[in-house]
Amino acid sequence: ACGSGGGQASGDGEGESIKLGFTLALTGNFAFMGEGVKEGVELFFEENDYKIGDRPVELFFEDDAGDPQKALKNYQQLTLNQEVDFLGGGTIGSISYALTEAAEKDKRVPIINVVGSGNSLSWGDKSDYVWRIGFSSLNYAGTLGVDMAENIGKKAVVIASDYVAGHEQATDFSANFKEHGGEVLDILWAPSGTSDFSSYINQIKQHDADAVFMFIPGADGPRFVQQFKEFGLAKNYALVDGGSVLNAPSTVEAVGDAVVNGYTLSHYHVGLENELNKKFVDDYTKKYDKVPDNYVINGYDTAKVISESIQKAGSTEVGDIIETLKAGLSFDSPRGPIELDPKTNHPIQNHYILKGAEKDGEIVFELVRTYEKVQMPAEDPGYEKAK
Amino acid sequence: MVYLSTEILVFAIFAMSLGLIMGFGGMPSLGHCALFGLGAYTVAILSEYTANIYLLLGAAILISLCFSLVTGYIAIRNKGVFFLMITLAFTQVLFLITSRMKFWGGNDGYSASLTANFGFGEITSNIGLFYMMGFFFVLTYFLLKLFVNAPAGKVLKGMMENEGRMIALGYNPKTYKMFAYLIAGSMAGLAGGLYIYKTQFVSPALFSVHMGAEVMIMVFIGGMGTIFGPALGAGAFVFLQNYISTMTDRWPLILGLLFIAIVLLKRGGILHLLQFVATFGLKLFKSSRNAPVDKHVKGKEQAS
Amino acid sequence: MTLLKIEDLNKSFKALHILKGVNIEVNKGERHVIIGPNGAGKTTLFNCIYGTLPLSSGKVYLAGKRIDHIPSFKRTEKGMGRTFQKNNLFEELTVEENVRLAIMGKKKYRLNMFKPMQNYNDLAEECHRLLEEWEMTERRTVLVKELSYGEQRLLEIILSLSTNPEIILLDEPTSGMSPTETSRFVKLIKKIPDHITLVIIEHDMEVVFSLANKITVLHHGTAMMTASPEEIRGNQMIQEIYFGGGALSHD
Amino acid sequence: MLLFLMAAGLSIIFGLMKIMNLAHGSFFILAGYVAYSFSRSGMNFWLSMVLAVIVISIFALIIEKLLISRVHGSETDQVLLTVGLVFVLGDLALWIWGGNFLSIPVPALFDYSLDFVGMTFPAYRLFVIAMGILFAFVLWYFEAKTRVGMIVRAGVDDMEMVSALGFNVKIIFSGVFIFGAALAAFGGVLSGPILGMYPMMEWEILVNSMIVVIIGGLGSWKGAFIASMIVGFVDIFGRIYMPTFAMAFIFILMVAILMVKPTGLFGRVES
Amino acid sequence: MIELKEVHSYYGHSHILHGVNLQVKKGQCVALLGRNGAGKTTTIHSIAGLVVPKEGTIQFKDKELVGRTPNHISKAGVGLVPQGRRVFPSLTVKENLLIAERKSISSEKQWTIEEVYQLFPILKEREENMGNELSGGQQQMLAIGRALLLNPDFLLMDEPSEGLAPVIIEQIKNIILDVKKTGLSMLIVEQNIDLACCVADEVIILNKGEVVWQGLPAELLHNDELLKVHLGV
Ligand SMILES: Nc1ncnc2c1ncn2[C@@H]1O[C@H](COP(=O)(O)OP(=O)(O)OP(=O)(O)O)[C@@H](O)[C@H]1O
Ligand SMILES: Nc1ncnc2c1ncn2[C@@H]1O[C@H](COP(=O)(O)OP(=O)(O)OP(=O)(O)O)[C@@H](O)[C@H]1O
Ligand SMILES: CC(C)C[C@H](N)C(=O)O
Ligand SMILES: [Mg+2]
Ligand SMILES: [Mg+2]
Repeated sequence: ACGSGGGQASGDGEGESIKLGFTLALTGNFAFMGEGVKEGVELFFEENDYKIGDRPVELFFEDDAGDPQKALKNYQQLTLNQEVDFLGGGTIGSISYALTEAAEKDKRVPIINVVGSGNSLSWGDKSDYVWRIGFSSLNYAGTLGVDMAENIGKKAVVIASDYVAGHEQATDFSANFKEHGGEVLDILWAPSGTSDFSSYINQIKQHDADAVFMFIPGADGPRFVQQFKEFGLAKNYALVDGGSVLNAPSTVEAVGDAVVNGYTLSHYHVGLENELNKKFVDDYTKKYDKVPDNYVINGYDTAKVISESIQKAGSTEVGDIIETLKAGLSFDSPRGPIELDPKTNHPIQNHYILKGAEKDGEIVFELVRTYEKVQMPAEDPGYEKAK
Repeated sequence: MVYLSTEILVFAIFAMSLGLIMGFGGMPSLGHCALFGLGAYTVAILSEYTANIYLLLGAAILISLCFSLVTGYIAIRNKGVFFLMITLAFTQVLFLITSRMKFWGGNDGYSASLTANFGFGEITSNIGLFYMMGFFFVLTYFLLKLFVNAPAGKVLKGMMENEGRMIALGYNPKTYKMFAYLIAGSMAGLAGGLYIYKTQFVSPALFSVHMGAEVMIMVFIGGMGTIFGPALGAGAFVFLQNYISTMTDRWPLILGLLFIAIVLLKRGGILHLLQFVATFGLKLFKSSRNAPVDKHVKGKEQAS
Repeated sequence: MTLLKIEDLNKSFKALHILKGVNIEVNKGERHVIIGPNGAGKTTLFNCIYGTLPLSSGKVYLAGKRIDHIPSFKRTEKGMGRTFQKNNLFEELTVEENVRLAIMGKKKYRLNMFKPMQNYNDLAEECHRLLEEWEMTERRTVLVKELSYGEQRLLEIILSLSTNPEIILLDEPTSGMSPTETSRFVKLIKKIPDHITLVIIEHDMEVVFSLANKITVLHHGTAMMTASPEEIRGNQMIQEIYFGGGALSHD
Repeated sequence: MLLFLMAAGLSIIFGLMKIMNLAHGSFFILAGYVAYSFSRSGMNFWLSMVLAVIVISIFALIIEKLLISRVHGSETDQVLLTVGLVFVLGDLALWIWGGNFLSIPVPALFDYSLDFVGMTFPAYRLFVIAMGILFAFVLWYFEAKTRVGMIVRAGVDDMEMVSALGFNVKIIFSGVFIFGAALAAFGGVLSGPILGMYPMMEWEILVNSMIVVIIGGLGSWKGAFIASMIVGFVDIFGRIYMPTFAMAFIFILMVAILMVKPTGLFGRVES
Repeated sequence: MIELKEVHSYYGHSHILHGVNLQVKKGQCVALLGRNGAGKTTTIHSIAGLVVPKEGTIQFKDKELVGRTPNHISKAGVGLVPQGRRVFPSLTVKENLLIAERKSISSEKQWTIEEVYQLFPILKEREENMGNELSGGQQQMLAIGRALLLNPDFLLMDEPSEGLAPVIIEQIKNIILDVKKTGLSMLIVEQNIDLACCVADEVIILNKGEVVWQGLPAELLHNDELLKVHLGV
């Protein structure tokens, strides 16, 4: 990836430039997340003249294609060769874990975990050096479990990608769903890279459920959504998505009206009525000619956290920044108020339940319910693992 | 830079080992990374119990040797693409198994923390690691060199040319192929083991098709049928990958064009290209100086 | 003394029964020529003796020991050499390299992994001697694929001799050779020491009669008759099935 | 059946012509991308399919003339060259169409599903199955009723000799190569509404079709057809009973088959 | 019918044919003799287009063949029985024949597969076998049959008797004589001097890429000196 930006425009040469490195999935199955984050970061610094305080900013983006091995290579390259001051990364859970481990050992740079959703990053595997800006599995799936039981239906089939985040989501969803009177009829695991879901769909059809809870990130997700409709399931089951796949612009573009009437949860919604969001959406649309999703906002807020913490700490020393973050950081984001909780290194944020709809020939997501200031529990609730 | 060179050296060992079976044995393995990965996993996992580098690397070699023994036994019966697909199959099965090994990190990979110590102090610095890899590189290079020039190596090459005739001359093809396969396998295991000292992390991605294809590419672009070629290919590949990718997003494009260029220039790889340039240069030199350099060039060509 | 003994050998390719109970004995030092019409099964017989093809049934003995169950490369170790009807050489290697590989087939050090090939003096010497003997020294650095057909045939034979065999199976060694080369070849073959046994498939009658001291006629997969050259020449039936009359005119 | 659509083109180019075309998957998805662009610009499915196939065929022609024809006979060069192509094409596709999952809308004609003994069959899938059978028929015709298949096999054995028999081998080889690429392109567009397109998909397609062609045996469309059925079944059952290892079963199946029959189910034994 | 003038051919840098001149008239059969490596096959290849001469001309029925591709030359009516048979191993015997079958452009005699089978009944028996499952001699028969099916006006035969049993050689001799009667012109390379002299109207001896003698078969057979020096008989 290319190093872009730099404060050359100002030309005053005041202060050494601040180097920020990112390792993101820019290709492969998870590229839709990496791309969004990258755009968000770039948008933020463009709005801020590529400056933090009065020091110019240099950005380095590296592609890890969703592979922890590559991400670690990038991490070494960025921290050793480019000597970046701050790192962003972790498009998927496994990368977040790997990065966290490395950061904890080297104690070289602070890291913003951009999307990685592994629960234990807030508990046992928590590191002072790594702060989450997105969401954890429990954070999302928990809310959805409650909401679904209360508002959508009591009987559900779960289909999840067969990898760490998928298992976490299935577990956390099932537990919360059951606590609120729901019943999980079956859990199906689809390995990542599944392209033909027909055998799963025929299994789903054998259950008399109200809804299907899916967690299938990557290219598989849209495919599932499409086949869900193709096989006529959309008529009989409500589709509930736990990974913000449904509302991703790329999904909508790919599968069109197959997302209509599907539910998803997001910590961001384009239609939010606040000044920051209006500006954010305007700027973004102007620059990229599409609407932002919650990965863009993650990138945007990553940049915001980096900028805030460096300014507040008044230095780029790792130690200083960590202290600042530990003291608690909160700010207003286009997604609503946000507070980085030092107990879990996880944001306290609003959750929005969205529903796909067709309006004047366009596919949009409507805000149906809001859960305010949801936080990550400070300890593992110890749910029984979904099988 | 040191950091990159270290990586290059490890991959050079790895690529040379594949170069041996591909370029001298006619066995195109898309699953060579399985052995590398096994070596890596072995060291990573065992490092919980011991820090003795001799034991760890020994174990890495041993495990990959055993695996080569089993898979080699099956794969050697097939040739060409069939060989390719069978080796790919083994790797994929390992990939799926390691992805499911929750205990050792599964899909997330597994971090190890270990420092090399050969009995004369810990190697902690990057430059230290570099020398360590360099040592192993030189060692394996000379071993391979000896091998291909020795009778066994020549026989292997004859086997690749015309197996039927070799049999009629009293050679058992399986012995030699197996031999080469085992050597390559243990070398790949060693490379994998060494790799962990650098990355301190293993993940199933080591067993992915991409990994397998990448080494194959290194061998190809370096020059098949030579020992040093694959090492050079590894160097070029790692270097370009790192540098081009910091300059542009279009790294695969450039890599792809590079391949096509190599093929169209009708040379076997970078090494051959260099030789060509050298011979050509020397010819020019000769024609202007009229010196008897021709023999010299020939000798060099054969030495590679 | 019987060196090679073939007992009731059968070979079928799927439904085609090609060799039907062949019995042949070859004595040590013999020049045993096998003749027979095209498709009689001569090459198939060689393939079965050498183990290139598995037998359907029957036994093959070499120096009194059964060898029909051992892999063909081991038969080379036990002293068998062969040439192929269709040239089967290492085309990308030079003549010399071809010969070296062949000589090494019987050397103990062929599995040696460390000592460079050039350092084996016996190898170089033997290679040199063979090439001299067969008048190929001049061509030693030429790539095999650039040799003329006749030269390649010659090299086939050199290779089979290089393994130091007790018995050599030659499959149509002179086919494609010009009369000049053929007569040179016959001369060279005659120089092969007596203790080496030769079994030869040949269609060129001049060659047959100038080399053979025993002839087997193979017809439709059976060994019709094994006899001295004179007897064969005098046999009317063989004249008909094989020579079609007239072809022996200039003998 | 999708598997067969994937493998049909490869079974010609690789199985019959023995050209190690690793860019097979690239042709496949490129056709999908191109058809996507056409259908985006308002064209209907069928027209964009035909156009995409034409575009890919022309493209294949250029590739064949410019690159592949120079490396006849050398497997190594073919591998290197076509791997190069995979990278180049993949990156170009990424450049043009971006890294997101894209999909072609199901043609309106087949946008419904049928219920049948408790199972649902989307009409489009039935159509794809029908197309698969059509493909098989085309291949059968190609092999049995034209001399081209024969000439190609002979050409692989001894190109010079075939041209000495009066055939313009170069043109025939180009033609067959394009035919194979066109089959791949057809497959790519047809599977577009089901599988969609995304970066790196070419490798998956390639590996899958390789497995099918190898299990079936080189040069045999029958083999490819039957192998795709077998692999399909193993895959479906694998997914139901042991989802994560479904792929492993397929690989194990392949190894097992090759152990018993080193040339694949219908492969010819070569001497 | 065909005339070669000052043909120079090369393999890479090695100069093989040093100005070969020869002529075959309509209905004539010319035999080309010479030691191994003399350049006989190279001459055949130069005519068939498998080797492109760097200098010289080859006129065939008033058409220039130099620079044309093998398929053009074949279509113009030149058939080839190559040295070493070169049957297609991955085609069945029948396919090996089918692939060559075509209508003649001028000669009235039209060979059919059935006729080839009559000539060599064993090919019919082995119809479904692969090309490489034939014995050496059977492959030679197949190669001859294949060339006949091209229904050429001019037939190049490179050592047609190689590897054949005397009976079959006798048969081939008759075939050649028969074929000659149909007006087909031929250039035959042979090592079997008896066969060559029996069928040929004219004999040419090649040595080191040059024509060293040319004359009638009878002359050759009575010229012991010539036989000894160039052919080693
Ligand atoms: N692999 C095979 N499958 C089927 N039939 C075969 C195979 N190999 C040889 N044959 C048949 O077996 C018979 C004997 O073949 P073989 O090669 O032994 O003949 P030969 O005596 O050596 O003849 P020639 O003098 O022509 O070389 C032939 O009729 C041939 O068609
Ligand atoms: N492909 C090639 N590359 C280089 N040299 C070759 C090649 N083919 C043949 N030659 C050389 O060309 C010369 C003439 O070969 P050619 O095959 O024409 O001889 P020939 O008269 O047909 O001999 P034979 O009786 O052995 O078939 C030989 O010296 C041979 O070494
Ligand atoms: C789609 C996302 C919720 C996936 C998540 N980033 C992960 O850890 O895999
Ligand atoms: Mg024979
Ligand atoms: Mg010749």
